[in-house]
Amino acid sequence: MKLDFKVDKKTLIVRVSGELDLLVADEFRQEVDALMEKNCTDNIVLNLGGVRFIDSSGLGGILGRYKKVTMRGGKLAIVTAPVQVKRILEMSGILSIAGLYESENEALQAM
Amino acid sequence: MKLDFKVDKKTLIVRVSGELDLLVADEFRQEVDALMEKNCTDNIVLNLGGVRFIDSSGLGGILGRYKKVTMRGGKLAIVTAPVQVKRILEMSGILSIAGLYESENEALQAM
Amino acid sequence: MKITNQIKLSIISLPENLPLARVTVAAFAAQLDFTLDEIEDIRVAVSEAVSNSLIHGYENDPNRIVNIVCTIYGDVLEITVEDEGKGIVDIFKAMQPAYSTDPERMGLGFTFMQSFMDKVEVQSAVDEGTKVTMRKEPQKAVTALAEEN
Amino acid sequence: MKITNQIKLSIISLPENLPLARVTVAAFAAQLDFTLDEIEDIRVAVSEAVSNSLIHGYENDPNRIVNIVCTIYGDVLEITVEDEGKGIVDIFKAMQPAYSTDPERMGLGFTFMQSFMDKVEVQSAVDEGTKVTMRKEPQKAVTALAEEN
Ligand SMILES: Nc1ncnc2c1ncn2[C@@H]1O[C@H](COP(=O)(O)OP(=O)(O)O)[C@@H](O)[C@H]1O
Ligand SMILES: Nc1ncnc2c1ncn2[C@@H]1O[C@H](COP(=O)(O)OP(=O)(O)O)[C@@H](O)[C@H]1O
Repeated sequence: MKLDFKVDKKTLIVRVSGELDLLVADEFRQEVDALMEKNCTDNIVLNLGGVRFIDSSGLGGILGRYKKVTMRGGKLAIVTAPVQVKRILEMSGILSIAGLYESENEALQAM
Repeated sequence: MKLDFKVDKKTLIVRVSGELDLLVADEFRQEVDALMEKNCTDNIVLNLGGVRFIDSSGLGGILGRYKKVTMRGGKLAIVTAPVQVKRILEMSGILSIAGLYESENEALQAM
Repeated sequence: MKITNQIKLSIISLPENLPLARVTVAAFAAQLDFTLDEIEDIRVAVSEAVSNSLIHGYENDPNRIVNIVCTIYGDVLEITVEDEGKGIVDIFKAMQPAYSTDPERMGLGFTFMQSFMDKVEVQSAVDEGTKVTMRKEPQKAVTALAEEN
Repeated sequence: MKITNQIKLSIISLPENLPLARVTVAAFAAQLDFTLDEIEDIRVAVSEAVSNSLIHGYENDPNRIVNIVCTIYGDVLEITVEDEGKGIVDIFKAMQPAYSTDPERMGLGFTFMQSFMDKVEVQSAVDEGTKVTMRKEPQKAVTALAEEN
């Protein structure tokens, strides 16, 4: 797994690539939380375009960030997940609470 | 492994892709021999551009074709092998007997 | 039905071996006529079962062993994932969607295994271990058979 | 040195399992700091050792088992490939370049294993089987150590 990020006002844009599973779930959690902290952001736009694999442990990391952000009054949006990843996101119900957008710009406008 | 072929006068051009190992060595042998037979060709231009893996069993298949063709007075040339494949070809000594060319056209001119 | 092929992969209970377990099972599954989507399904199911052995069965102890056996019978792929860990008290409850004994987890592991495979069976005994058996047949094979009849 | 990680892959002696053996060992090797070229070397060495067990050890009998154990000790990857096949009469001779008991083969299997790995050891007993042990360390690790001293 690899994370790239960008800050747009109060929103942290995180671009995830690689595999999101048990092996990297903690790292994902810690890195995203640290980036939120450091950049004083309220919202997350999570770009999953580069994710080649996700399972329930990876999903758990995303849902955990969703909970944390919304508890503090922020928002989390998901951008461009590959078909397989999208299928898993749908089954978990996360897409009915966090929005799925086609591009980072679209997601930013919804923040 | 997948074989594509083209006939240019007395030369059979074979484009190999995939992995050339024990699993496919027999198939390689049989398919190439059948193509030579069917198209009444004397020479082989073997394009290894799409080969992702080769070991001594795969090499054996190539050397076998070399022997067969040269025994009948024909020629065998090898075209555009990826670095890893080239290294193995070099170690086997086959490049000092069969030529290595940059393109199918170059190889055809040497036939 | 006759076994056509079989492999067994034993890994030390380190999360580092999880990607490798997926890769090995996927390479084995590719011997049947699965679509790429079906291979993806299998990768998720294996990932869930092995993760469960690491986290729940062995409670993250990295010195244990998880055994993964893959078998082809006819057109069917069978995968078993087995640990000698702490076992499951109530298998029925454990398999309910969103049920987890770990508040940090989503309880979707078994749900995903069941959604992505044709059949999932769990055998478990407390303090002895857990064995998950999953089966899947390429959809193409099933369709072809139906058309023949 | 302490074992950091270990996996064992047992395959039925079918050539269909050869690509899978390479894929599994390569995925395990990727846990060390090998370059892509070094991983390629390892794939060739494993392919040669497993092919030998299938062709020579088991003489293409598809109902036997080849065991592949991969271990990481510190920075070193060790791979053993073991069969319970017919064994090698003269190991020294067998390891000579271009020596083969099969006129159709090139006799380069052991030569490639030796060229692509740091160390190759062969134990074999006639009618009992053959065990090939290969070791390789990422070149980066070796260079870094040299620079420290
Ligand atoms: N191999 C196992 N060993 C012991 N307990 C297990 C094992 N697999 C599953 N369980 C139990 O079943 C529960 C549900 O599993 P699962 O549906 O995969 O969800 P999750 O892993 O998110 O908890 C787990 O919380 C755990 O209590
Ligand atoms: N696992 C094995 N069991 C029995 N004999 C073996 C085994 N591996 C190698 N040999 C013997 O050693 C010889 C040399 O092996 P190798 O260098 O790999 O060349 P090749 O496979 O082309 O014959 C083989 O021809 C065979 O007689």
